[in-house]
Amino acid sequence: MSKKVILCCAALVAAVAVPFYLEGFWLQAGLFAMSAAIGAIGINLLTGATGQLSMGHAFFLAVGAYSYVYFAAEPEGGAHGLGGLGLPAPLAALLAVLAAGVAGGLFSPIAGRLKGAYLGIATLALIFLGQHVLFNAEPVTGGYNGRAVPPMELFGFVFADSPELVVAQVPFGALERLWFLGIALLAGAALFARGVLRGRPGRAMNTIRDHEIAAGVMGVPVARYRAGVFVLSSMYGGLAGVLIALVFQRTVPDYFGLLLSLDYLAMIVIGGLGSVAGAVTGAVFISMLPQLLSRYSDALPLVAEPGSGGVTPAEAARLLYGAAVVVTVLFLPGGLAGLAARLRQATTRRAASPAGHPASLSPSPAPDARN
Amino acid sequence: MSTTYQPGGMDISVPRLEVRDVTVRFAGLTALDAVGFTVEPGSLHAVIGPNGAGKSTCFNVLSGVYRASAGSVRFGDAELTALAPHRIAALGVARTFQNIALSPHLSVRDNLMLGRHRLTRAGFLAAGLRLPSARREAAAHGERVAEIAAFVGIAGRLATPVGLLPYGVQKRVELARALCMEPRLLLLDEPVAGMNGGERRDMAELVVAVRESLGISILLVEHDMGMVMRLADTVTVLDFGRRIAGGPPGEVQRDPEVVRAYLGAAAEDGTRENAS
Amino acid sequence: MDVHDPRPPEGSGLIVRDLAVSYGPVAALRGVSLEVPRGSIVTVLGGNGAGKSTLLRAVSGTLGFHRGGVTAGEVRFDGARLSGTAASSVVAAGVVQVPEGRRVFARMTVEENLRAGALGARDRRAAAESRDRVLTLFPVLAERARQRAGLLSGGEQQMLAIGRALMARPRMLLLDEPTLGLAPMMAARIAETVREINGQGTTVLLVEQNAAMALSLASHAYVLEVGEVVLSGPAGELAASDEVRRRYLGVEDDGDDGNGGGGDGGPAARTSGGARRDLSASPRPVLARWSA
Amino acid sequence: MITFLELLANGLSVGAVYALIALGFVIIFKATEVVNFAHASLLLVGGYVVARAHPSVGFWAALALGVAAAAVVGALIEFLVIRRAKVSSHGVLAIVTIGVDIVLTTELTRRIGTEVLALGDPWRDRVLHLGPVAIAQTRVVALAVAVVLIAAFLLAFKYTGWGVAMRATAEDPETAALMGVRRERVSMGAWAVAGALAAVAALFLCVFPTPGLDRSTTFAAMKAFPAAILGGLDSTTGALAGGLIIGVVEAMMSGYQNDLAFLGRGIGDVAPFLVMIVVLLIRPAGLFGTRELARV
Amino acid sequence: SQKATGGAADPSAVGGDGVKTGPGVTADKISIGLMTDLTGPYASFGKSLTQAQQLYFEQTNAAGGVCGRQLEAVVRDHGYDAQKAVAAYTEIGPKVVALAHVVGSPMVNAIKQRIETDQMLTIPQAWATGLLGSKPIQVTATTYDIDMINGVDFLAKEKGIKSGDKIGHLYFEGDYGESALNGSKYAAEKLGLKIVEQKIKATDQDMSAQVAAFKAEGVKAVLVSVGPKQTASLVGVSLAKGMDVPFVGSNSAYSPQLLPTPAGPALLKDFYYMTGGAPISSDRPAMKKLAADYAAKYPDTPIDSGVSSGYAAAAIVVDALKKACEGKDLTRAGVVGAHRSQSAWGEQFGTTMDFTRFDKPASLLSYVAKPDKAALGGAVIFKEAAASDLAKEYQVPVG
Ligand SMILES: Nc1ncnc2c1ncn2[C@@H]1O[C@H](COP(=O)(O)OP(=O)(O)OP(=O)(O)O)[C@@H](O)[C@H]1O
Ligand SMILES: Nc1ncnc2c1ncn2[C@@H]1O[C@H](COP(=O)(O)OP(=O)(O)OP(=O)(O)O)[C@@H](O)[C@H]1O
Ligand SMILES: CC(C)C[C@H](N)C(=O)O
Ligand SMILES: [Mg+2]
Ligand SMILES: [Mg+2]
Repeated sequence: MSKKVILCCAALVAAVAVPFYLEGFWLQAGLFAMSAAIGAIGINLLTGATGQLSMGHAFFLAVGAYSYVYFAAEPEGGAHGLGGLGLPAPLAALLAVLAAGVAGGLFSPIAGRLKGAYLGIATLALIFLGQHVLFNAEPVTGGYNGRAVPPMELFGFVFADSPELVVAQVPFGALERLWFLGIALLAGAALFARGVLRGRPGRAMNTIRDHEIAAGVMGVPVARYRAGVFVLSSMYGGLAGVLIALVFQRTVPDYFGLLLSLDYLAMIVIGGLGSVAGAVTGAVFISMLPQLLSRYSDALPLVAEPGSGGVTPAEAARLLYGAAVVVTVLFLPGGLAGLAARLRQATTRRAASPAGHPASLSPSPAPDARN
Repeated sequence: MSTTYQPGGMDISVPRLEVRDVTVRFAGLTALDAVGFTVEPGSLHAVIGPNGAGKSTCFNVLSGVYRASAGSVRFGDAELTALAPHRIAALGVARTFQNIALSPHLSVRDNLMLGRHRLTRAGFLAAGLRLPSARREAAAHGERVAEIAAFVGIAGRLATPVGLLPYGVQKRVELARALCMEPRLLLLDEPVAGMNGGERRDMAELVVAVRESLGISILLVEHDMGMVMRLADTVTVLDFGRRIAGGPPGEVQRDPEVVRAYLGAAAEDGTRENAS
Repeated sequence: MDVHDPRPPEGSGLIVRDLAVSYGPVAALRGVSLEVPRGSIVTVLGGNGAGKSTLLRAVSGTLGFHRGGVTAGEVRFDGARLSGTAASSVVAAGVVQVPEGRRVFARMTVEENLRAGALGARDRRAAAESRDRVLTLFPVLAERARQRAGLLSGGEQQMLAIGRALMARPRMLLLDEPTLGLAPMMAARIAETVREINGQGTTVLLVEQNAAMALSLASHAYVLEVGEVVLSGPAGELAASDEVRRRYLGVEDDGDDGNGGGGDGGPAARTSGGARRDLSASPRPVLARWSA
Repeated sequence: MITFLELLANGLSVGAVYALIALGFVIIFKATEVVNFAHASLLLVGGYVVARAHPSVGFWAALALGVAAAAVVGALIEFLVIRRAKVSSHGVLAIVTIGVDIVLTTELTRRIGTEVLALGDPWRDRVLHLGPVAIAQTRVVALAVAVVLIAAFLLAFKYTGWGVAMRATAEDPETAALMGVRRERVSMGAWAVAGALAAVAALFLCVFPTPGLDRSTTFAAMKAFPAAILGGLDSTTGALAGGLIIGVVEAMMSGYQNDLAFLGRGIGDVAPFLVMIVVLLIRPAGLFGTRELARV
Repeated sequence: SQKATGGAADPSAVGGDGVKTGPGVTADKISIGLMTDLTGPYASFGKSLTQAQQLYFEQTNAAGGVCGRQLEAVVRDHGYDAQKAVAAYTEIGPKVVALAHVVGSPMVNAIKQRIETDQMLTIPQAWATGLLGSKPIQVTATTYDIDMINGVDFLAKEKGIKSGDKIGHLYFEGDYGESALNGSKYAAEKLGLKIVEQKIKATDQDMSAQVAAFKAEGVKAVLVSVGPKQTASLVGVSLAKGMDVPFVGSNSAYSPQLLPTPAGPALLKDFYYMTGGAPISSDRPAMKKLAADYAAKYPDTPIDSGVSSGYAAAAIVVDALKKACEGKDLTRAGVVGAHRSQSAWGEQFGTTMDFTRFDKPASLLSYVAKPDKAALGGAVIFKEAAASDLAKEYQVPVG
């Protein structure tokens, strides 16, 4: 217990210290990872815990990002003549998350009825339809070019480069300021999801995944729960969208495409299905990998400078990323989080009794799982 | 034989279950054909019949998994045929499954806590924010779950993932999960299938104990005639979806139609071991 | 108890020697030896978790599906070594298993399930014959030929599982709880069928919870407990032994060990059919009503 | 009217190509219950080999090589990845195929680099005139090939032991093994067949009216998803029907784009997904797919 | 630690040589960023651009560099993905003095705000009208709308298109297509033509349905503002289906790679494209030298429009740096200021450009180019650069 507290405190101190030491590139990479982690927690609730495959997560990020921009932008619009509602930024962010939830809710006739591959591919439609709307609803979305993101403002504190702010001789620009916002949002999102997963809704979700009919008979309103989880996961997507928009300072429709959705699936598989820690680990891995590779492309032996022929950093990142997904599933059934759990168990087991079952679950499919 | 079983100090209201003319059709097959019977409050009512007679189908109708094409099922004032499974569960109807339907990756405790779903309230928000109400609720129900686990004899396994348990223990978990719903009507579909003599005896004891302790109605499907004859107050016999006999066990057992369709000649001498 | 009976010619039938099996760190069988002479029926009894299914998996080469493996000993059939070969070679050698828990192909029709059973058999005409035989044995399968197997009732699925295995015309049949969930009449029918196909020359290894039936069919029986053979002998003798009668047949004396776990059940509670026995003889657990 | 006919013909002809791609998904799904997201990269493998080989060995030999290469890669995916993946859920396997797809596609696009590769087919840019309607010859061939292959697979799945073995293995590998099915061989066979099919589909995807194979070819394969789902993921007939429907819808929506301007420009591209959603709302398992029914 | 953040708080300093310097400039080195596409849809273009610019920097360095400093290129690949562009800008933005090219208008738009805050001279390799109106961003030569206006004018003057005719316009969704469409609509209105629009996505490959639609409307010519592959499909299908009309493309619609494909013959027949930058085959000494140097340095790589375009863009940046050096101010703002003081730049590469106004295209003159198998870069000038009257009257929408 106290060990846990110490660990948490250490993590907190480290997180706070980061902006004072690392340069913009790292802060930005970290913020991307935080946003990705929030989104991944969301889709892990849906796909990992409830067994509902979704390939449309990027759509909800888009809804979050664009809603925030629209709600927060000045009614008159800026240079591009794109208007908004001019709401206070925190309210706009909150409403944006709710909007993503509503979008998820609108999809619930499908989300509540379909499962497996069918749901997965049906959600693919969200991406394409969503992008169609983003491209065409120009007065709101700015069309192909997207639009600029109004900065977050909390109690008069603006999360942007100006007005200038220097803390302990370190200039605090948008990224430094957003870093703290990101940490807070991620921590909140993670704790919330953990509560959900370990509580009554989590059990219901797991049972829907494992045995839908049994869940219903035990009193779980299955369709409503499915839809509910879909909405919740959409809201996580929406929050991730708001954060990424703030970091980006611009939203463009292209970003919210299929590849982003696939990234999210890769994150939860690599991290470990169904757990919050898994989602976060996977998100950090997937979103940092390409950045690290391109940053250190000159130092890495196999990776060529862009433009010089050979494997470029972007290509290397994708190769590694694909391979990581495969390798995780082949050799780390529980993902990175599962690996960590096993390591932890191995150390505690050595301390305690040597007996007990192996940590890895999923023996063969139970004989009764068939019909 | 009495048709109602009156345990001492019955204080929860256990309504009568009335099944009237229930018909279920699947493409080209009538699985239940105008079946009707009544389960008196607090009694143990067995449904028997050959394989494919429609016993599980009947359970599926009672628990809302299948929708009847005709007929009515009344549980007290409620008409069950129009309700979704979770609504029926909310009325206090619990069941076990012929084929185990537990979450293999979840611990026994979590599987049992799922049984408390209908009795608890914590939603996404309460659970996510860990509101005090949710915590109190979880603690209170956790205690009851431990009680029930002890009753069923699986107290030592609460932390074990269900998938790692032997078959017989999983069957007990099924029963415990149903009990966790604090049912007023308990449906047991072949609770002792796949168990050997000793295990069957324990399970039968448990069923009796449940009835004595809680005074609820129990509907039992079983091919183990010994158990049915010993435990049941009333027996309904189905064959090809039709009710072919009903009444006290002794009577039913001698019914020539039942012997022909179900028990077979071998059963007539009354000593035969029944199939598992 | 070990009874010496005339051994069949060496190398014919199924021979299991000093078999040890473990699932990862969990040892499920230790030093199990048993013989099923050609043309005989041999049964294995044992409580839940004793290792009966594990034994059959070891014979048919499917331990790998459960992340288990043979750690010592060997399995031979008609002189040829089975342990270490693939499941498909075991089938090719003529050894076919009806797995525990039915395991029908739920999404395929009844008809297709039967055809799947014949995949191991090469002879087309023989396949048609076996099909006829199976359908006479279980007429309900003919009625439901085009129904998806997953929608059959539990007992119907069990019939399908047995019928499917018979399609391959095995030289040796491994049955894992074939009467699970079957109505008494149907269980009796299965018993007859086992006797009949045995009469036609198929060797049978039968795992059953219904010990009475198993012992009446088998010539020889083994009792497994926690992964080891604790008893073996001619079926008749075993059936007469107090131990077996008490534990697996469920007859006579009380003396409960009241253990809730699997494997070692208490005394059987069944007496002659129909008579209601006083069940309140032993102290029974009590569950208080819930109030909140 | 003529426009309508012309668009219809166009739609059917593109649809044939979608159907061929969708057939590949369906085969794998039927045989292994995995949604194979790596199908697009198999396509790229087949197309790439044909494109590289045809200048030296001629078209038909190149096609044979391409089909063989894609089959081998398919089989390798099975051998190296699918077989060894220790997961119980087909959903996770689907995600694994995404990983495989990324690796393969990245490597192939790197090799293709910035080129647009011609496949050297014998039909070139000839068109077939049916009255006022003109259809590219390649597409007529594609339609014929699709119909023949789909019929062949339909029969194979229904009537051969191979089909039964595949489906049995897909559903329950252990029990299938108990039936004597050589699981590895069957599942590898399915992947090889899917690879071969992908190469055939790649051929028709990259010849006239499209200019050739390049790094963006895989995107076109995306439309086979709604096609396969629309028809029913486990139905070969569905693949054909789905492909044709998607093709026609897309052609019509693009062709009448100006009259449909209120839906936003470029509706032709998203229309397949709209149609898919509508169909799924009415029939959750697609037009010809088997409904997932469960009992307890 | 040495903590550096975005440009806002960057210190400027005065070096030993009296030149004011800022980010990206040290005593002996000037870093210039290239944000290119090497893995996305415009990878071939991006590669040519990058190589041509590296060639230019090398040559400049060989000639003594700029302001006594050597030039160094910092290349980042964004793969035509706006997020990656933002990430890349965060990384290299603080370290460079200018961006010699950024491929794609969505990428430029994504980092536009920061470019403006940082006063980072940026040459987009994209010609959407929306990129105008920003001081540090310099779109080279014409924009897509100007090209299309000149294209319609060309059709009317030389291909017999007259009032009342319909002409098709196939365009990509996005800035590129829509800028072009703006131009064609404007010109069509002025000339009494009707535009039949067909919008597609970059992932579309088969233009049969679009051809059917054009055919049904009886278009007399087709404007093409899509990618090279779609152009090839369009032209090929049209011809095969007997729609024998002239095609006029935007500068991004053509690539010489398509000549060996089955669509090659159709492209050679009646296809033209409009471009503000001269093709590399044009008869100018600078181009001839570039062609020779490029072929010498990168012997195996094909030559396309990216080579000349990138080379010229590098020249713009380097000239701006040189001018800034004269003013002893190599800060970013200094570079932008120096750049914006030039009113007639680029004679040697083709048309001259006016950099003093940033709310207008730098030039209104478009070449009409035509595919040619034999020519270097696969295209020759069909008609010398000219600005139509329509283009001169046209009010560029700045946004
Ligand atoms: N969903 C369904 N679709 C089609 N047929 C079904 C379905 N469910 C049940 N059946 C059929 O209805 C009949 C009755 O099935 P049911 O499961 O009720 O039998 P049962 O009495 O429980 O038999 P058993 O003792 O073998 O479990 C069977 O013939 C079965 O095949
Ligand atoms: N996949 C597995 N992983 C780990 N342990 C296993 C696995 N399968 C079985 N076991 C263990 O091996 C032992 C023997 O199990 P087995 O299934 O062979 O018993 P059985 O005699 O067939 O029991 P039952 O009567 O319940 O079918 C048990 O302790 C069981 O828990
Ligand atoms: C050449 C291309 C990269 C330009 C592109 N069409 C754009 O405007 O974004
Ligand atoms: Mg049943
Ligand atoms: Mg067993």
